[in-house]
Amino acid sequence: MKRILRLCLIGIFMALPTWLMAVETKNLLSELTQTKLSKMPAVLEQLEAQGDESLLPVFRAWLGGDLYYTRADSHLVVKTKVAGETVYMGVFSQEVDAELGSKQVRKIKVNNKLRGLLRGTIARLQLTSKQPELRESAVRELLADLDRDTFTTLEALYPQETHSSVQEMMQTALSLYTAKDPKQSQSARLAAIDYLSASLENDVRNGLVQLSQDGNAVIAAASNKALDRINQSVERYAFVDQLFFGLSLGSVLLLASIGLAITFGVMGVINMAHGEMIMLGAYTTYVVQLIMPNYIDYSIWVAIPAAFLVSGLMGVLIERLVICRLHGRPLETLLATFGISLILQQLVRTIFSPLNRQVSTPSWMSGSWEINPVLSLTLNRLYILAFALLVFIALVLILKKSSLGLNVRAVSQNRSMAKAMGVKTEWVDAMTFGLGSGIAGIAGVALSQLTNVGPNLGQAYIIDSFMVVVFGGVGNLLGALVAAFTLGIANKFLEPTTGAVLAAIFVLVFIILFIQKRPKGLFPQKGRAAE
Amino acid sequence: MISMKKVSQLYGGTQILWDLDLDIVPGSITCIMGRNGVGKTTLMKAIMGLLPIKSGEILLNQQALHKQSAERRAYAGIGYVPQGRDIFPMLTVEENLRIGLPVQKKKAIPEKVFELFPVLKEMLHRRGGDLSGGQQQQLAIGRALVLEPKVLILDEPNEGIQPNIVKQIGDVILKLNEEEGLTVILIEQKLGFARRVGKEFRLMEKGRIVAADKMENLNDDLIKQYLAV
Amino acid sequence: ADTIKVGVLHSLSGTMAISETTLKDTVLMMVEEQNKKGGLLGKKLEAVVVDPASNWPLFAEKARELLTEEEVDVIFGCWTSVSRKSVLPVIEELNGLMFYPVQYEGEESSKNVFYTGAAPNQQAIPAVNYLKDELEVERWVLAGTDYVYPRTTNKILEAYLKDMGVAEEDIMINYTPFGHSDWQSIVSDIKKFGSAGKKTAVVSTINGDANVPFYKELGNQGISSEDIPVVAFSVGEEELSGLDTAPLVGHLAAWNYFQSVETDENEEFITQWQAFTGNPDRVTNDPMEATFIGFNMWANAVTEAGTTDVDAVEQAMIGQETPNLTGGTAVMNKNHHLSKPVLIGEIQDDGQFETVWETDGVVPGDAWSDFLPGSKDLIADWTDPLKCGNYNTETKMCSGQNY
Amino acid sequence: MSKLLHWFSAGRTSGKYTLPFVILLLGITLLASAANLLLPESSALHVSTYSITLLGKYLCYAMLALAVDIIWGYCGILSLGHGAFFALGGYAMGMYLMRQIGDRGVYGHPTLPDFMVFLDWQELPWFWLGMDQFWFAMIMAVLVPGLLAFVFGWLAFRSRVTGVYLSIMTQALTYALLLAFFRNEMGFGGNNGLTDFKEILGFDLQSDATRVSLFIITALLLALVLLVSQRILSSRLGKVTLAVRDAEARTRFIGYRTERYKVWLFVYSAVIAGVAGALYVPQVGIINPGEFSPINSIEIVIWVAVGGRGTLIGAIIGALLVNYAKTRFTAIMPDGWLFALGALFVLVTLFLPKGLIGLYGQLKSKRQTLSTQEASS
Amino acid sequence: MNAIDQSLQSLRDTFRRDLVWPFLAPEHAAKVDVSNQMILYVEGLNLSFDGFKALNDLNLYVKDGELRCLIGANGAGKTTLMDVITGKSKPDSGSVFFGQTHNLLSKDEADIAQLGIGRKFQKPTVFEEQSVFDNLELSLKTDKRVIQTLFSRLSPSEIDRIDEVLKIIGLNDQRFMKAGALSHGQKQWLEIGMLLVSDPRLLLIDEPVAGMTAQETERTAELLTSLAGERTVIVVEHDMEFVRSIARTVTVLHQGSVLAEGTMDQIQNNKDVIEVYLGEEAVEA
Ligand SMILES: Nc1ncnc2c1ncn2[C@@H]1O[C@H](COP(=O)(O)OP(=O)(O)OP(=O)(O)O)[C@@H](O)[C@H]1O
Ligand SMILES: Nc1ncnc2c1ncn2[C@@H]1O[C@H](COP(=O)(O)OP(=O)(O)OP(=O)(O)O)[C@@H](O)[C@H]1O
Ligand SMILES: [Mg+2]
Ligand SMILES: [Mg+2]
Repeated sequence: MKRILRLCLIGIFMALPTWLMAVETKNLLSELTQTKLSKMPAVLEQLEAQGDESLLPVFRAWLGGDLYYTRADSHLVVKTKVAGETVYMGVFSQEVDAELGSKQVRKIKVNNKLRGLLRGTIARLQLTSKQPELRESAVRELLADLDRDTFTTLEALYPQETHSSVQEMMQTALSLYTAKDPKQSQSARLAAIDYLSASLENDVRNGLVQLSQDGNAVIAAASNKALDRINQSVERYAFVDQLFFGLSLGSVLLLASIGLAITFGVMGVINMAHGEMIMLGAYTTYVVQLIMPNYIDYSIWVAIPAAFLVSGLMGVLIERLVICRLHGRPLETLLATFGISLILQQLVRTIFSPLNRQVSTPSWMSGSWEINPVLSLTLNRLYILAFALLVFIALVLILKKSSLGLNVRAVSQNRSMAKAMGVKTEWVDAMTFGLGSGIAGIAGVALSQLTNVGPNLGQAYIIDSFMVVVFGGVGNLLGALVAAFTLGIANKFLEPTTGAVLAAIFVLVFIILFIQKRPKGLFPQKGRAAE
Repeated sequence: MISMKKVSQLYGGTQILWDLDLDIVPGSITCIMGRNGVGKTTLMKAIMGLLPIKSGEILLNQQALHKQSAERRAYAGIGYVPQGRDIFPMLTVEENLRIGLPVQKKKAIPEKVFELFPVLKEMLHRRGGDLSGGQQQQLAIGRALVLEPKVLILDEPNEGIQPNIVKQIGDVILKLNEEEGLTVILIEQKLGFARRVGKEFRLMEKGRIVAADKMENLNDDLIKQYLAV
Repeated sequence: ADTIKVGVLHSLSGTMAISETTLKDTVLMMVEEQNKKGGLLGKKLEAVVVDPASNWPLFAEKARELLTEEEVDVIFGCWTSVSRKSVLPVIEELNGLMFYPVQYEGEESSKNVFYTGAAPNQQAIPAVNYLKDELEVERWVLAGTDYVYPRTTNKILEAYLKDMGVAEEDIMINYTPFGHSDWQSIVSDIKKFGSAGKKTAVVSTINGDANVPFYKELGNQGISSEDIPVVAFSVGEEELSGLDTAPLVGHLAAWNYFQSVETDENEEFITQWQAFTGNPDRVTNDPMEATFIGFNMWANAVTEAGTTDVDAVEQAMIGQETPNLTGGTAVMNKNHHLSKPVLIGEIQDDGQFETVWETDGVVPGDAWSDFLPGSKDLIADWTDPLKCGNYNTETKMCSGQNY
Repeated sequence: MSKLLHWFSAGRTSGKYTLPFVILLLGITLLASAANLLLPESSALHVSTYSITLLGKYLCYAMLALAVDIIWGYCGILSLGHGAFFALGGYAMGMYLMRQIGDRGVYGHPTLPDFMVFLDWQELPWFWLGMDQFWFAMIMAVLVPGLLAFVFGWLAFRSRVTGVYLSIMTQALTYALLLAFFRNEMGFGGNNGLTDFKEILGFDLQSDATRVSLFIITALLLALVLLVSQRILSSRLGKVTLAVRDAEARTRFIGYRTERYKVWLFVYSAVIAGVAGALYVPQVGIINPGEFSPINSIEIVIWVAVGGRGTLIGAIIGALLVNYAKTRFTAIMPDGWLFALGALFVLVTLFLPKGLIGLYGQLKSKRQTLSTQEASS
Repeated sequence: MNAIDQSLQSLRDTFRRDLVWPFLAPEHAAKVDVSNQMILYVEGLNLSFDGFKALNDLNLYVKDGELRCLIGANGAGKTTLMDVITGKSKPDSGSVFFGQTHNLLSKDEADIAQLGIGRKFQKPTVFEEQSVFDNLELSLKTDKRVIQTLFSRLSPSEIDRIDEVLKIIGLNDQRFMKAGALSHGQKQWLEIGMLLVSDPRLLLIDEPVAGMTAQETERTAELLTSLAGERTVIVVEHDMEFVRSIARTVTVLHQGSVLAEGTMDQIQNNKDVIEVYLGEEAVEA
């Protein structure tokens, strides 16, 4: 999205001929290449005073840390990527200079302070931009420190504005200024405050907080009332936020445990190597990204099946080599799979080094969906939540609709009788274990978007996974679903009051006590045989 | 049909079957009898492939069976109703019956099963493990019939079955045998039932077949010698 | 013995392997280099590597093994404080010599240990000063993993900030467990805390693996470095190599060393390291520099003392100077801590730091913090006549020594 | 008393290897101790202090493995949280040792341990009171694990939590404790735990004599626990235990209140674990929350499985062997020892289903079949 | 009036410590009160599983010392009834009294067993990992509290008793064999043996002769008849020959309630019973 915007803008300004630029501006720009970081703010201020929209590309590139100058003749270039290759092009000319490599250019430095200033500058310059979104964000940017000048500018722009959301934002800014301005009449200020009480903007709230200390008691009271109203809706949104956090944590738990719900829940293998299957999936994502560095955005779609295959095949291998010899000795599987998990950990440590590997988030998954100023949902978690549910449904379908599901349960209940009924138990075992492991691998793809990809990744999830499966009731997929979300939500609602550590402890204690009430989990298996 | 030659079998260190020879006449109902613990169940499991044999060979229609895995034997046409029924307890009745469908490449449970055991139709959606003993027994036989076997092994099928159903089971066995030519191997302790249903008998003692003949020839001497305590 | 044995006590498996393996390799590289130069005192150096497997009691056991079974002359090792604490009694009992290369909470000075990482006053205090002076930060989030280093550092910082007039409600302190991976609520809390209209910064003492999900969450919730900068004391180049740093550009770290510092020594060190590991993309980091300095100082001290005898080397160590990799000279002080420069860097999108601020000279490491009531009066001085790791200047007492 | 002795001696017939094993254990202990104290360091037969502490540590682990085997091997309760009891015992001892430091800590505070001083604690929390008394601390080392086991067991067994549910609950228990003890606010030293001990009962912890004494005491206690456990398990209670393991419901139907049996056995086992922990701490010199880690508890189970579940000696041998392997492997192949250990676990499960002790049985039966074959041919 | 009485009574009850604190009541309560000659009162039992009525308003009274045969179609609820009596299942409603005083519904399995109700399961369940001898030892009638069990030893008379039972059940040669290695029929015998050594007042025997040869069946019949009188025996069996050989009173269950009760002859000629249970053939024979 951002990139598209940027491209459009560049398009707009491409037409602007360089020679139109004032000499003064040119001098200032060349000063950029020589000034020390600490003196930069002054230069920037001058530039803004000089400049107009034509300088926006410079500022933007600067803000993004992509502004360079050539060592040879100190002219400004922008670093961009074209088809995955890093290239440099002229700021105004927009022409790629193929000669330039990283050795021939130097970066124009930027630090946090400058970035802050640059943002303000860009915002002010953008007030007249053609894009309504840009105008809106420009106004929002200005909310924090409104002064007389901005006020008059906005006032002048307001009547011409056609776009409603920009209008609203402008109105908010104007009201905020009016409310704060002691020179305005009290009624105007009160009207402004009333208008503000519907806004969720952060800066509005801060402004109102200031106003609530106002010397004018009427204004203070009105501000307080407005604040109350705002806070109420903020609280409502905070609740939604928390719920989302809980669901999101739940979806992670679900993904992590759902494979185990098969290998452990259905097959009865106490699979201590489950975490390592997740880890393998995460590493597969890494390798896929290594192979296709220029297509990170699509890499996920390759990584999901690849991770399923890698972890699944590893699962089949483990089953064929080890687990199949341990039928009827479920406890021993604990020992063997623990050994396997040690081996797998050390294996990736040897192959990939003990360091964490870098997995990038595709651009369509990064950032967040801003619903309003106080509620935004992070995209990656949103996708993962949806993905977890999807995987869950797919799995339920496989187990319910295909003969594999039936066979697997038969085999786990009475192996020799299943054989006598013509069930190919070996094949069923291998497939099921492969399926469970493969799903774990898929979970690894999702987790690689959230957390470390390192040799200890699996260890971090194994205990939670077992907890979820058991809490839900062994052998019950729906149980795992409910358990995962219950634990996730409980955790996230406790956390603000107790802190992360105590929340985790409380949840554990809750599980322990809950199991006393329902010794077979949330959804116990019923019937005579279960006793 | 099935013939066993010098089959020996061990549990750990103790030998249960001793160079056992057995011939099952095709299309007949053979009753295997003997005291508790002589190895009848062991013998059946060996035929089904659920226990490895130490030596000897088992042939089905002259084909070596003993080298095949148990599931292959199900495909080869052996149906097994084990002692103690071994229903899949957490599967529904329907699922219990469906397990065997792929063997005959079928999609639906043959109606015949429900004709023979109407109870199963009523209980279709209940867990197999919840059924009463007798119902489970019917389910176990029904389940084996789904395989449409050529040889049906029944290990004490009447244990714990109400009298009218015992009779019914007997009728079913006879009917299957007569109408479809199913070969039946039946382990039975109750003489009455054995006499009614069986056409051949084999007496076992200490892991060997010690007497084999037509059912008519099962006399009191034999009974006293091999079945009395 | 015909070789001089160098013990390497870093976890190669378990949770800490991710950080410590690098240091093991660094020591091996230094040993190899030294041997190329002809060893020490005419003998070759021999590295003895063991794996304490991130298991703290095992650290003590392995230390004892190194000292009594392998009879090593020096140990380079430990990362976490708890591992050091576990090893300490053993080293003191057997009069061994250990170099500890990681930034830590201070409050310790042992006769047998040299601390070449940063003390809180060499990292935390300058970082806070930078934020306050350069970025005009008024509201502070002190976020850390719940263990001794963050606790102590945050105690020190809290006292320091309050001294400077920061109000109680402008400080938010948050602790999370090790390996914490779900940062949604905390990051959102930070966001809320930072939206009060005052410039807010996060001082992070979040440890190890927990950093990656933390930064990922920061990026996703759209907290940029201009809004709420995060300055970290445990995030170096190595940690960043596991992260896509594009959304994190501008967040800060305070160290005594950055790989990006352009000096000849550093360039040489980086080339050497990349050649040694056979990986042209391998990064270097601050604890590696600390290991480098410690090793060189030890080699010099041994040469100077003419023996590897611990007592002699210990005395020879004090006052040792060796060039550090950022262009200055590191000096070993009487309290067994180093004088080093402090650098503050911003994360770049290539996973490196760009130095944005730097102390004028070197800062001597403080064994005992001046900002904690319990240790205000304590000093460490291992030269005659004091020879004490925690001398109380008030009561004129030296307590808690085991040697 | 005499009745007790009588009861004790009556059980000697069962577990025929126990007594020889105890004699062997004590013999080795005494020889090693003597070799450490009496022989000069230059002697080839000298046993280093390093080995003594190592052996002492192994014996503590062995005792812990024994505790797990009693409830897992004999009673079928797979506890994945026994490390918790061990650690609690350890903490009790650690607190005592901490208080023994007195004003010799780095800050010279008369009562507060160092970590409390620098975290600004003003006074000793109530649960640290009395821990300066050895007897009190030792009672706590037994009581706290015992009590926790009692409460947990009473709740769980009464509501008939069994199988994996129980296992995972024990895991949750130790995990919760792990998190709790990590918290610095708890007053147990947080992640760093308790360390820097100086003396026990006035004896310098760093002297060889103290070390050897601790080692001998550990061996003696292990022997005692082994004998008592063996005796208990060979009594009728042992048979009930096995019955509970194999068919708990059936056992109830013949009139045994199985939950009580389980609770008491669980408590007994937890107490042993606590004692092992208390012995462990002065020998390794540190106790920290890492001991509560679920992975640690799983490892204990694995020692038992490697040695041979359901035989007490097997559990001991398993613990000794796995830990010895770990010590050796981490030194010989620091980069690859996990491969070796992992492979060991896999191979043992595959080829020694009854553990190492089972190997003995396998060999014996093989020899028997060989000899019978010979006899018959 | 009634209400006042009731509340007074409950007030009085609160002063009885053993009612308020159940654990204060003596563990081995007084003997089974059979002054009315009845030992078992089952009244109005209802029990359903997921909507399926396994027991449906079932009433059953058993005299002290009686040998009662319980027959009924598969699934009629015989085993379920035993489950309720022995505390394995809790009914939805109804009452079960052992003697006049012991309310079995308020007790758990172990209590009920200690009161002297022994049971043989339909599917033989024995302690597979332990020897036949140990199986019997565990079932002995002794003090079964933890400490007592720890210090208990087999007395010579107990050993004699076990030996005797071993002979009765014909497992003398297998006495040191693991119970798990027994054949199906042998396990049946072992379970009967476990019942015998525990010396119960009331025996609930679920299908004892399943899988036994005719001769064994005869022996079992003899055994059970000899037990009756001193003890009360309830036998469930489908083998009509066997039932005929032992039965005095027969109760027929059908769909969770009693269909008929009476002597064997009456039952055999009962139309309903013939229809749902016996089948035509049985009448012929
Ligand atoms: N798993 C086992 N391990 C060792 N021995 C066994 C095992 N299963 C059965 N046996 C022994 O093998 C012998 C034969 O058992 P099998 O079950 O075949 O007898 P059966 O003739 O079917 O008896 P029943 O009529 O009681 O069913 C028995 O003596 C039994 O003790
Ligand atoms: N736990 C349970 N869950 C669901 N249904 C059950 C359960 N226990 C028993 N039932 C049902 O209750 C009915 C009565 O079963 P019960 O075992 O008592 O019959 P029975 O009279 O003993 O039969 P049989 O002679 O075949 O053993 C059966 O239909 C059975 O399916
Ligand atoms: Mg049989
Ligand atoms: Mg029944």
